[in-house]
Amino acid sequence: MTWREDLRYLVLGDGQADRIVPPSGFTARLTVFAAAAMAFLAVFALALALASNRLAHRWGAELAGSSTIRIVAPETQLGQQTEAALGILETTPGVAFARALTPDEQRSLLAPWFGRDVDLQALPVPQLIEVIEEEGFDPAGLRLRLAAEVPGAVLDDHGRWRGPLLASANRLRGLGWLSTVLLAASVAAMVSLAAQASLAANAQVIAVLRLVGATDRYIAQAFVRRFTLRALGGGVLGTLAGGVAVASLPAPPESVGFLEGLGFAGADWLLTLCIPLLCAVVAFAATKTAAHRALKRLA
Amino acid sequence: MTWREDLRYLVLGDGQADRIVPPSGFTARLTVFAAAAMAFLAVFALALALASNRLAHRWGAELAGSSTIRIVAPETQLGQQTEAALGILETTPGVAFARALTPDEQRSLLAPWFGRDVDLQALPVPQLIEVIEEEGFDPAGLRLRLAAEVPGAVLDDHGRWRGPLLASANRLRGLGWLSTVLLAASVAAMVSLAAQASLAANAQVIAVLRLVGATDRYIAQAFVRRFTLRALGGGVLGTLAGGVAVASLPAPPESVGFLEGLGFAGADWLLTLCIPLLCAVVAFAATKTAAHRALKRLA
Amino acid sequence: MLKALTALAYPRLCIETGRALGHKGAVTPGACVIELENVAYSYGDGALLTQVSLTLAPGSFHFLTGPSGAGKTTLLKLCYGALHPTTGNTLFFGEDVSRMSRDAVANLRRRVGVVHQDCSFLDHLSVADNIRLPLSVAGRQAEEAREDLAELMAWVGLTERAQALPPELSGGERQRAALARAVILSPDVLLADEPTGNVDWEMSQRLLRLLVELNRMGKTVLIATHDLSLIRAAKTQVQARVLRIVGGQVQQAGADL
Amino acid sequence: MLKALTALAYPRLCIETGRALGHKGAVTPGACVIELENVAYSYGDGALLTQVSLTLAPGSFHFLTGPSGAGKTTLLKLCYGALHPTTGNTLFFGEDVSRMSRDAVANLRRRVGVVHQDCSFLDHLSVADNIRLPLSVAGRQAEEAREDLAELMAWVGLTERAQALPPELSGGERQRAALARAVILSPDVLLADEPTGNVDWEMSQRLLRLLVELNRMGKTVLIATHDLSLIRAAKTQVQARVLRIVGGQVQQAGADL
Ligand SMILES: Nc1ncnc2c1ncn2[C@@H]1O[C@H](COP(=O)(O)OP(=O)(O)OP(=O)(O)O)[C@@H](O)[C@H]1O
Ligand SMILES: Nc1ncnc2c1ncn2[C@@H]1O[C@H](COP(=O)(O)OP(=O)(O)OP(=O)(O)O)[C@@H](O)[C@H]1O
Ligand SMILES: [Mg+2]
Ligand SMILES: [Mg+2]
Repeated sequence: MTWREDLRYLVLGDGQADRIVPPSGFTARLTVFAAAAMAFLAVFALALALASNRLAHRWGAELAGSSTIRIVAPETQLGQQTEAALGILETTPGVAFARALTPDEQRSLLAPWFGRDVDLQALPVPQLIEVIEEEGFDPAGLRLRLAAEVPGAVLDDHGRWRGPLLASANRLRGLGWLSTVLLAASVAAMVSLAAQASLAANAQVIAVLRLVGATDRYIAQAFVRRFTLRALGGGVLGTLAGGVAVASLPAPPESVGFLEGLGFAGADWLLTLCIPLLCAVVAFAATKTAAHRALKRLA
Repeated sequence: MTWREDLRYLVLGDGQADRIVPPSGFTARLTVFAAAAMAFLAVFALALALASNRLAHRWGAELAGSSTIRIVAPETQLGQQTEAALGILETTPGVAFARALTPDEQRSLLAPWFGRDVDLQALPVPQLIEVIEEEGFDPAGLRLRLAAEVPGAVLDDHGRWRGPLLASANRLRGLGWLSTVLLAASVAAMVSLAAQASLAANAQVIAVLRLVGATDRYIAQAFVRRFTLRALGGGVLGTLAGGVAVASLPAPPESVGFLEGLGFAGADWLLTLCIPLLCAVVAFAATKTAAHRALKRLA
Repeated sequence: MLKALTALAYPRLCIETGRALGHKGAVTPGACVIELENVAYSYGDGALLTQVSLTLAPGSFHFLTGPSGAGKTTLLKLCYGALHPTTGNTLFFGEDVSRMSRDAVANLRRRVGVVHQDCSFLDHLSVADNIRLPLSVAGRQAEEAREDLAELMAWVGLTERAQALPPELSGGERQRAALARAVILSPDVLLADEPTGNVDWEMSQRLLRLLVELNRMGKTVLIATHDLSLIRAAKTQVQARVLRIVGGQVQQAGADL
Repeated sequence: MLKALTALAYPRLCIETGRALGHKGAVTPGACVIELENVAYSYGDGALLTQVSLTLAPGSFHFLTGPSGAGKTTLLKLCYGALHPTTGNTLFFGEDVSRMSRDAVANLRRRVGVVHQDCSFLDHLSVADNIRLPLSVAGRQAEEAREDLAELMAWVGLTERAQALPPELSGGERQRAALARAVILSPDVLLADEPTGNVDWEMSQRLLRLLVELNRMGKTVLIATHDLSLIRAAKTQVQARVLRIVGGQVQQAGADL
């Protein structure tokens, strides 16, 4: 049978043929439950994967997107070198924006060291320049130009932090995807086993149908449809429950950057819709294989 | 039947009675697989929970265990106030250890600001004192004593960081335990459904045994034993696979403090041994309930 | 009583459905409906059937006897292609079964009505739905045969049990339901394995009359039974051949039966 | 032939195991083995049995007949406590079944051998293991009855099929295996539902002789059957009462049977 015919039958059904498979029973409940449990867990795994994805992006953006230039120079040359550095930055490709920090900003950054009311004039404090990067920023090239023209400038592109942080976010993301794949494999195996259990329990049904002249296709279709719909139903239930559970997790405390909230945002919700569909597709393939194998064995 | 008799039969078995339950079939494989899959996932969830536990402890220890005292004073009084502060700290309960940072240490801490070769003498840099806390440390009390005796001292007990970081670690840990509980519930439900499916599929076995005068206990025991052993077997397989998988995860990059490695360490391995036992206990309870319910229904 | 049978109009069902299926169901004149050529069969160990040749001509009426365990059920299963001979060939309406696809066998099986020794049903469907099952499997609307179904159910005495589930039937009721299911499509051949093993004498005579009537309409009938009185009763109504399985061979039984 | 039966020493099994179980299995002299008092039964809708009273005295031999669907199987199920009467009481060896725990009923059932109409087995155990099953359920070593088992299997003609699985048996072989399983524990009562529905005449005579022999040893026997020739044959060997279910009532059949 072609997949088109399969699909048409799957959606439209056939009142008479559908009735040949016993409507319920424990293998049926098992299928629904297995699909629901796996979908529920898959929602969590997906949330984890998406959250670490966002995390990785944010870290990437925050850290990779900004650098600092520190200008250490005698007080007399400080203003001039700062101007020179800003001038260079204006003509540097990959620099979206650059500005010198105001004395107030510098003071608050230094507060842990010298207290709030430090007199910056009295200190040989370096001038900081904040650089917002964009596509095509080349730290090595900028360093060379600065060395040539602004002797007191030191570029700190946060590379020291970036690598390991990104690696960690990727690890977390990998873990999320790994769990999702494991769960999908579990659904496949469990629905396939449940289908086989059901087919074995319904050996008599198959024998009776054979006796009255039913073709393999007629028999297989009814089983496949039943199981696909069960897995879809279970998947929908589990996804709903998982979605509610994820949405009702307490929000993460403010100001904790490294542990993004686990919730779904916007388009992520669409992704969760794939979970029940995945259940159904997996069930369809598993049952079809199982049914045709069983029918060949019982022939 | 008492649980003692149950247990004896469970371990020792009874060659004759065991044979009355068909040895295999798809519901059997389903039970083993469901237990294995859940155990596998439980190993991951446990690893997550344990890792976040360790993380929370480390953060707790690192941040809560140390404070910094900053002494801002004219250069002439700096040494004397430092001595005074150290003296106070010596007699403060809850302080395990306190020492003033050496100029070298201070210089390296300030390097991002002033470069490596800053002349500390020329700067009104405060003196830092590292305080290692222990049980009973009371920051508020210490602050009062310092204010009275060392006017230039400012105590920074890292409270600003501690709260949210700990909250995050606890969130992660909660997620791990939540997953573990969800998985245990899934095992319970799935083994229970598989047992019911098996009992339903074996309605004829039960009818035959009834006919020849078997008591409920005799029938139930055989089913319970079979299912408990299957769940135990599945749990062992899944736990082994999960353990191997966790152990073979790539180690986290060095220097990334906030994402502890997911591996198990030392006694944690013992905890994973609980997973198959939990499977078996859950299967025992689920099958026993299911068997007695089925026997009452089929009476 | 025989008049009552015709009056009950049961044959209407058979003729009508026979005609409806006529374009694909007609037996080529002269060709055998089912033919076993030098068939041997064994379930693994010793040979059960050796060198069996059997031809069921259209419109013939056969009884198959033999001691318990002789292979009557096995022979019937060979006849409708549920078992494949170890050696030799089975021909279904002139075609070799071993060369046919499973779907082709399934289609041909709609022209063969079978009553199993252990009558099995779809336990979740009502008795009426079970008897109707061959209609829906053949893709025919159950509606068109509704009246015929009612008549058939009345004839086998199951009208009152029509909405029961098969596990709620008595032993005899199961056999009658299985027979009704076997004839609903008005098949060209009817193979029945001990169809009267669990019914009383009166009912067995009633069922026999149904089979005889089908045979008169040109259907081929093969009945495996150990009930000699049934065979004797049939011989008064129809020209029946009695076959006997002895030692793995099929023999024509003597006139003493 | 009857001499051959005794020579075959089959009764040895019965006497020995009967003695072995004697301490708990002896029937109180005078007490009825099974008694139905004013029993009515319905499966939900209309009443199937109304006002049935039946007493099986120790050592009696009964036949139960009636048209298909009359309630023979139902009455047998009431007799061994598989069904509970809608009204009225069932007494098992003098005790009211409805007042007994399920375990007590299970224990008493070891003293009642039952042959079901649809003989079912544990399909994953061999025929021999299935026939032995009542021994292991009763907690007795299968070893001690090994010779007796072999003799019993020979008597019902299943020696060659001893290691087969039940689904591999023919219809008649199943019935014989079910009968062997019912008598292996040498029960005080034997309830058999159409035990000869699928076997040939010779074999049915052989099985009948086994039942008659058990009856001579003092066992109570109740056989539901529609096979009148079996009843006639039995009447030449044993004093049998013939009961008939008509319209939900149990009547004693006339001498014409
Ligand atoms: N699936 C099987 N596997 C092995 N042996 C089988 C199988 N089915 C039947 N047999 C054996 O083959 C022999 C013939 O079986 P069959 O069912 O054809 O007998 P039968 O003539 O119908 O007997 P009955 O009158 O008792 O129904 C029997 O001895 C039986 O045990
Ligand atoms: N579980 C059930 N639920 C509903 N009705 C039932 C059930 N079991 C039997 N019946 C009905 O009760 C009636 C008597 O059944 P029973 O099996 O006792 O008949 P029987 O005398 O043994 O018939 P046979 O000779 O055909 O075996 C039948 O009409 C049957 O359909
Ligand atoms: Mg047979
Ligand atoms: Mg009956």
